[in-house]
Amino acid sequence: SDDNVKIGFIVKKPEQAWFINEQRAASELGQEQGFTVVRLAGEDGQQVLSAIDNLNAQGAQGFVICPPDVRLGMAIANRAKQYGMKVVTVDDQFVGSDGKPMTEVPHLGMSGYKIGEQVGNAIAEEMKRRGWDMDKTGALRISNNELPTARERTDGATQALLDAGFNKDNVIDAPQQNTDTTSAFTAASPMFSKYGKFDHWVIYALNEESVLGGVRASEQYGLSPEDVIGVGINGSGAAFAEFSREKPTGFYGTVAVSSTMHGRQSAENLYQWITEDKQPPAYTETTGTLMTRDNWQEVRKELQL
Amino acid sequence: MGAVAAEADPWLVVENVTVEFPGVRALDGVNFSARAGEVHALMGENGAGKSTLLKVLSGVNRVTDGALRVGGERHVFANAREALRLGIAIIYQELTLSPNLSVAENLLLGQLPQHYGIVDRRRLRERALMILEELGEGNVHPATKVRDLSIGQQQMIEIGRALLRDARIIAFDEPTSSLSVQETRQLKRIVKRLRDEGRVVLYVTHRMEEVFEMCDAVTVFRDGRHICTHDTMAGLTQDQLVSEMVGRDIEDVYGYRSRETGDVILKVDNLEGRGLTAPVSFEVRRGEVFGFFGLVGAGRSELMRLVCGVESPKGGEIHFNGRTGRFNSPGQAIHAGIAMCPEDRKSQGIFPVASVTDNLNISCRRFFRRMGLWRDPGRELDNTRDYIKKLRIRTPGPRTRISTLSGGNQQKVILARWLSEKIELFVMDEPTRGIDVGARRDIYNLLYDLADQGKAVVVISSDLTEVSAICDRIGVMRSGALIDIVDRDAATPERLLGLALPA
Amino acid sequence: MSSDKSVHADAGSQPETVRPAGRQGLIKPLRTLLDTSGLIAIFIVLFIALAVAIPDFMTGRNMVGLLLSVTIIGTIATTMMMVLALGEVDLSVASIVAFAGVSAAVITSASGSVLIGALGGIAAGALVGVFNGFVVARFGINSLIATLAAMEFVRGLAYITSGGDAVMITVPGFFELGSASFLGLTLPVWTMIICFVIFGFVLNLTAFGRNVLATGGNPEAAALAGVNVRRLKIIVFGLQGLVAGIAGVLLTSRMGLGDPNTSMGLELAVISACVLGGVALSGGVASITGVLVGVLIMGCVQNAMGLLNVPTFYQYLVRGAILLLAVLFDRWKQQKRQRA
Amino acid sequence: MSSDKSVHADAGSQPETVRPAGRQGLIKPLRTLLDTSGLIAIFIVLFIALAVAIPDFMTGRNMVGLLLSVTIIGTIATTMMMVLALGEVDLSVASIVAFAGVSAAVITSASGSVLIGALGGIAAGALVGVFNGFVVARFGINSLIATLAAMEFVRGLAYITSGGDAVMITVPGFFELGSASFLGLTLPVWTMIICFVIFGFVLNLTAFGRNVLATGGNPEAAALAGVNVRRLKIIVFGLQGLVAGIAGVLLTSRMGLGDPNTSMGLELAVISACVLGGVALSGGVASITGVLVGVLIMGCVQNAMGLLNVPTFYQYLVRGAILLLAVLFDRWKQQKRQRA
Ligand SMILES: Nc1ncnc2c1ncn2[C@@H]1O[C@H](COP(=O)(O)OP(=O)(O)OP(=O)(O)O)[C@@H](O)[C@H]1O
Ligand SMILES: Nc1ncnc2c1ncn2[C@@H]1O[C@H](COP(=O)(O)OP(=O)(O)OP(=O)(O)O)[C@@H](O)[C@H]1O
Ligand SMILES: O[C@@H]1[C@@H](O)[C@@H](O)CO[C@H]1O
Ligand SMILES: [Mg+2]
Ligand SMILES: [Mg+2]
Repeated sequence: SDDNVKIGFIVKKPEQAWFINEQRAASELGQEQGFTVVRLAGEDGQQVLSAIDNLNAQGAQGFVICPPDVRLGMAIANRAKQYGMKVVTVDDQFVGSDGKPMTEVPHLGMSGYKIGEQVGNAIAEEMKRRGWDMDKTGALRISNNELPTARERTDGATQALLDAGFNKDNVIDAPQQNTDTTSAFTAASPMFSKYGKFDHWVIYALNEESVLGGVRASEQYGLSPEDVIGVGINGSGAAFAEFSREKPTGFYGTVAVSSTMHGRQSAENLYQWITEDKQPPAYTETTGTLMTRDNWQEVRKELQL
Repeated sequence: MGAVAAEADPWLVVENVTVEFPGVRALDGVNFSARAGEVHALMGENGAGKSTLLKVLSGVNRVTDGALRVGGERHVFANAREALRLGIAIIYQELTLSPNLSVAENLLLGQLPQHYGIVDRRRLRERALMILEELGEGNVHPATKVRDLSIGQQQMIEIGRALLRDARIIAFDEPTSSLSVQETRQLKRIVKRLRDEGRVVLYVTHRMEEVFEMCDAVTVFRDGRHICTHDTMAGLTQDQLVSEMVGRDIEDVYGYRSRETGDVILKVDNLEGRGLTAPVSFEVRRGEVFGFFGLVGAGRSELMRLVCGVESPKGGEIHFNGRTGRFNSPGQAIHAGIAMCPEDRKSQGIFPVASVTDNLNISCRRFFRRMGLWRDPGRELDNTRDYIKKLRIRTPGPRTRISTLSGGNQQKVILARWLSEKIELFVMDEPTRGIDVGARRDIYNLLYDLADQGKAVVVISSDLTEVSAICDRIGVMRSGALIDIVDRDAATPERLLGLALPA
Repeated sequence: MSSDKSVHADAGSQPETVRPAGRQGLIKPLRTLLDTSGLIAIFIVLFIALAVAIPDFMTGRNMVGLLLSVTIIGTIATTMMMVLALGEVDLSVASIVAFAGVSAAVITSASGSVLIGALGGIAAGALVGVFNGFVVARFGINSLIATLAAMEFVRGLAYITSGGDAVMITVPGFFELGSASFLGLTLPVWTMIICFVIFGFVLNLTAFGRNVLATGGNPEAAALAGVNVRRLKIIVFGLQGLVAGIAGVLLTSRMGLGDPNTSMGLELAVISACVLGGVALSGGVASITGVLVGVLIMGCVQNAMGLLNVPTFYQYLVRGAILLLAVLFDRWKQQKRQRA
Repeated sequence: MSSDKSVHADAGSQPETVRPAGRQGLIKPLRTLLDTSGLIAIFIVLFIALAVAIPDFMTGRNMVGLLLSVTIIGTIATTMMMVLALGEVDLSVASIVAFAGVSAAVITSASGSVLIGALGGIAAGALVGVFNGFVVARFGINSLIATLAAMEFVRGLAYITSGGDAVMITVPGFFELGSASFLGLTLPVWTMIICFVIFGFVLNLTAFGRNVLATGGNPEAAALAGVNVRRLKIIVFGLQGLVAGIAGVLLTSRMGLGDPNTSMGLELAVISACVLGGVALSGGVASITGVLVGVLIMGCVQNAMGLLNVPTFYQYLVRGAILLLAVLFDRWKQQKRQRA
């Protein structure tokens, strides 16, 4: 292998466990295969371009990126072309000016919408298992409309629920101001008192932290764990924390995706493209695995989280 | 003079003290001592180092060299707390109160009566009431917020705070410059009592009468150096003291010059507004120096603030220099040719973090523009240097930050700000507050020059001698109303005071 | 600015007599109420309007939820009030909340003891606070910049302590901290109430509190009067850190995990609540009633928007407008009072 | 506090000699340089250290990249300096950047004209600025709270205008705004340079600038000295909005889309750069050289951390520590100079 290969790994939220994992996995791969991975943050367009400039200054040959906004695709791709760098995207795929995915940039990831659907299906199945009356069940959608990926996920979940026969009027929006537990808690709290008519609740959101906030609010309202099904997305510490509690809570499960795999695979794709001039597949789709209290340790091991 | 003979051994000894600031040696090897049971006046021009000496006593200023002895023991104070503990209380030249706290809390700040940390409200109130009574401010409620008091009252609170320290050494830094006549009287009583109790009283002032009336000894400073000490006032004359202070002879500080007056430049008709209790009418002519006398709070400042567009009148008319109508802002008034030099230097006058030259040229720099567009720092500096010379402003340079100047020198800079304006009517509110004799002479001369040029000057002053000596006519105000306008010839101090005092 | 100076002294008949305005004879709490009445009036009107317009608003459960949702802001606002009264500001509170929470989670899991964990978290917060106070007091660094630096640094510490991921808590007893309840209110709510009582008391009735206000109003004056300004600042910042630490530990316990990403932007919410409550950023003016009302107004508005299903984007508009209108109204009342 | 008072005049001997201290004869920029030399020294040392330690640092392309990375902060810092000099603060700049950018994108797409779009975006920014100024100047509302409200409100407007999603620009000419280059530097960089020149000039060489400083130093005195304080504030806030609007439009052009989520937290970065550069938050003190150096220090540190591959979490520590150390060092130099 080539000693001089240096690639960047730019992520939109460098403090999130998900991205930390991705970057770590990429770096580990780099160590194994003998190339350098520069981990950078790109929390908005400005920062992304600076990060690319910075990579260029270091003489990197390409980068993996999870963009802060998928529509930055054109600008990022242009900048990369200008510097002669190769780009692959991970998690979030670039969207072109026509509003369609930019297929010329290889992508590896999960579709937010599909992962959302997985959440919705998991909830629907569990509801059926518990034998709930859907008309007496509320769906708490903790939404974050400022973030397009968040919206895709919650939309996917909502659609899956509706497809399973859920009543559209029973879907309750609780917009959160942030993506953390506290803001979800604040958003969810009033909803339980407002819709006291429901016997059961299902809760979903863009990530585990937010679902947890909703679950905590349900507990605060006095709902017992049997009456709540919360399903998150990601497979991070927040979910593990919840699963390792003594007693089950309303947090039923989470759709875990292997951030480690995403990190490794996308970096490897790029590395091979640079060294062997082998263009990676235009689109690699990954899916999630439902992780519950019963199987979380095995799934965690399997996905190397 | 003293009821109790002063002790033989000085209680306070200042040995060879030097204090240096960047660019200035404020005190230069000063030796000085004061005994218990005497009132010791400290005199000297603005910037001579009087306040600096007091701040050395209170631990605010560190000495570069030298030592202090208090009651025979050597001390170097690191901070105000230590000095207070050793029985030294200072009433500073600039007010040091916390505006949103009550009178009582300000009086006892730093020593609030308390049980296990909880303020003892009753004792706080009692002690405050007691000291207010003693200060002659019995009608000030202890719960009033300090910001609601007049400057004079605030100054009295400041004095009360020092008295409450029960200090062995108590120093006053120009306490009377913002006090009313009654308050000054009360202060004199307090000073006398302190002396009789055997304390060391240091008293900084620019007012000659006070020195001769109240003090037992006087020390004169010049340029940071000790010039001389008179252990007794016997045989000392005012002229001698003045020449020791300024290093030259000044015969008549006021040096009044008479002149012809011209047309009416300002005519105020039945003006009404905040601070006035009755409509006010008066005229000022070109070439005239018109004075307003009254006790503090009589409404003089408020009246002229209404005239000069600082506040809006509720009724009445103003005719100025051919135009009729009120001014909506000070800016408008200045452009029309009236400028007002405010009374409270610290809050209304200086820009503390700015340089002397920026402070001086803030208003007049529009005359120094290059091509009418951008400013001309060179000409601004020239203007500054000009006034530094004319008014003998003591500063390391025109670019020195104004807050490091002595109080009197700051006042001179503010005066120069207005003297360099192109104006027709010049309103000065307590212009010579805190200014030394020599400089006062210069300022009066500048005022006369303005009048000679056909401009008009309005002086608001609480200094009875000053108004009666420099003004052509004097309006006397009382409780928000203009009581009478007295011609120079009829304006004896007794008459003015009689009009100003509540009937 | 000039409007700041003017006062509610009676339009003078006799200028010499500064007599206490009528109100000053009243007992203290009532006076404070009247002083801040502009805001209290807003709050009462708002509250009644919400209670009438939104059927679910006045339910007991919603009230409990509302109280719970303002616990963090409310608790920290009490000490922020002290910091602001001192003429300083503390931007690092949100980071302290995160750091204290993460530390508590890590220590609890490592030691197996809830007590040690909770104390450890609180101590971490207090330490940061004392450090802030030290930097501000000893070196005279502007507190905005000092605590901005601390905000970055401490957030970094929270990430490093947690490894970036939420920390799980293995000792079940830890969760009880946040859910232990007494008279129907949980510990976090009680903590907030106790903080309001304590710091209301400290501010108004102790020499310490009065010295804080005096220092904020005129630091030079306070120092000259013998107040130990330096110690005062260190204590106040220390208290701020301590209280933020407590809030962080309770949050972690309530949420069941130590999240290093939590509470971003909290500092601005806390400062707005205080300023809304009439605390002057320039120091020297503060009222605990005001802060309480400020916190409650913000909490009610947020809660009501949830109940009313206000679309997210419009929530921004509403929050901004309410903040502005509340301050405008307060200002207007003050000016009216001055003229009266 | 007390340390704030002292000045940078040279040590002299005889108080009566009013001679211009040595430095005061020097030309203005050099003097300013010496005045802020504490910070400049830090910057130079830092720069040299980075150049020596990091091979890629001094390359031309990295320098261009570095410049480009500070354009937004740098551009906005020039007007923030004016706002701070006035004794006020503006927290709404980040929201203005987003709103102006989104507006420009929407208007350009709707009208098909790059000019109309760009002007529309800039006008949107200026409007918000003038509104801020009006609220602060006319109603005497504390600027921190007024612009905090604006920050929420305007961010909401950005979301509403864009529908929450980033707005793509359909007119290709728009991209040229951000990439047009002259002498190897692009328009955003030139804009920043021009802003520094203009506002340096305004601050030092116009009566307007001096009035801003005076008003920041003592608003009441400034009003009495004939300064139209109200107009001044409206103009300064308006300029701040205008410049933030320009920055927003250029950003949108560089990115190719108007993103309502952009630049969160920018306001604090801008304010820190200014304060690092010696601008006093209490008003009345500002220096354009200082601000420039403040911006560059922050940019260099960030750039170097990228080149050095510093892990994210440690970047927080480094940023916090650098900020604190720089201010501490500056303070220390000032005190040393005072004693000298
Ligand atoms: N903090 C300071 N920094 C620099 N220079 C100072 C400082 N304080 C005082 N000075 C200088 O020391 C000198 C003495 O000042 P001081 O205030 O003691 O004068 P003063 O005799 O009290 O005058 P005045 O009658 O005007 O009050 C002045 O030249 C002044 O500029
Ligand atoms: N901001 C204010 N609010 C209410 N009343 C005020 C205010 N300022 C002044 N007053 C009142 O207006 C009256 C006149 O005060 P003013 O300051 O004009 O008196 P003066 O004769 O100029 O005395 P001084 O020598 O103190 O300047 C006083 O009764 C004073 O209490
Ligand atoms: O923000 C999400 C992140 O939380 C992770 O789930 C990966 O996808 C990103 O879009
Ligand atoms: Mg003095
Ligand atoms: Mg007056």
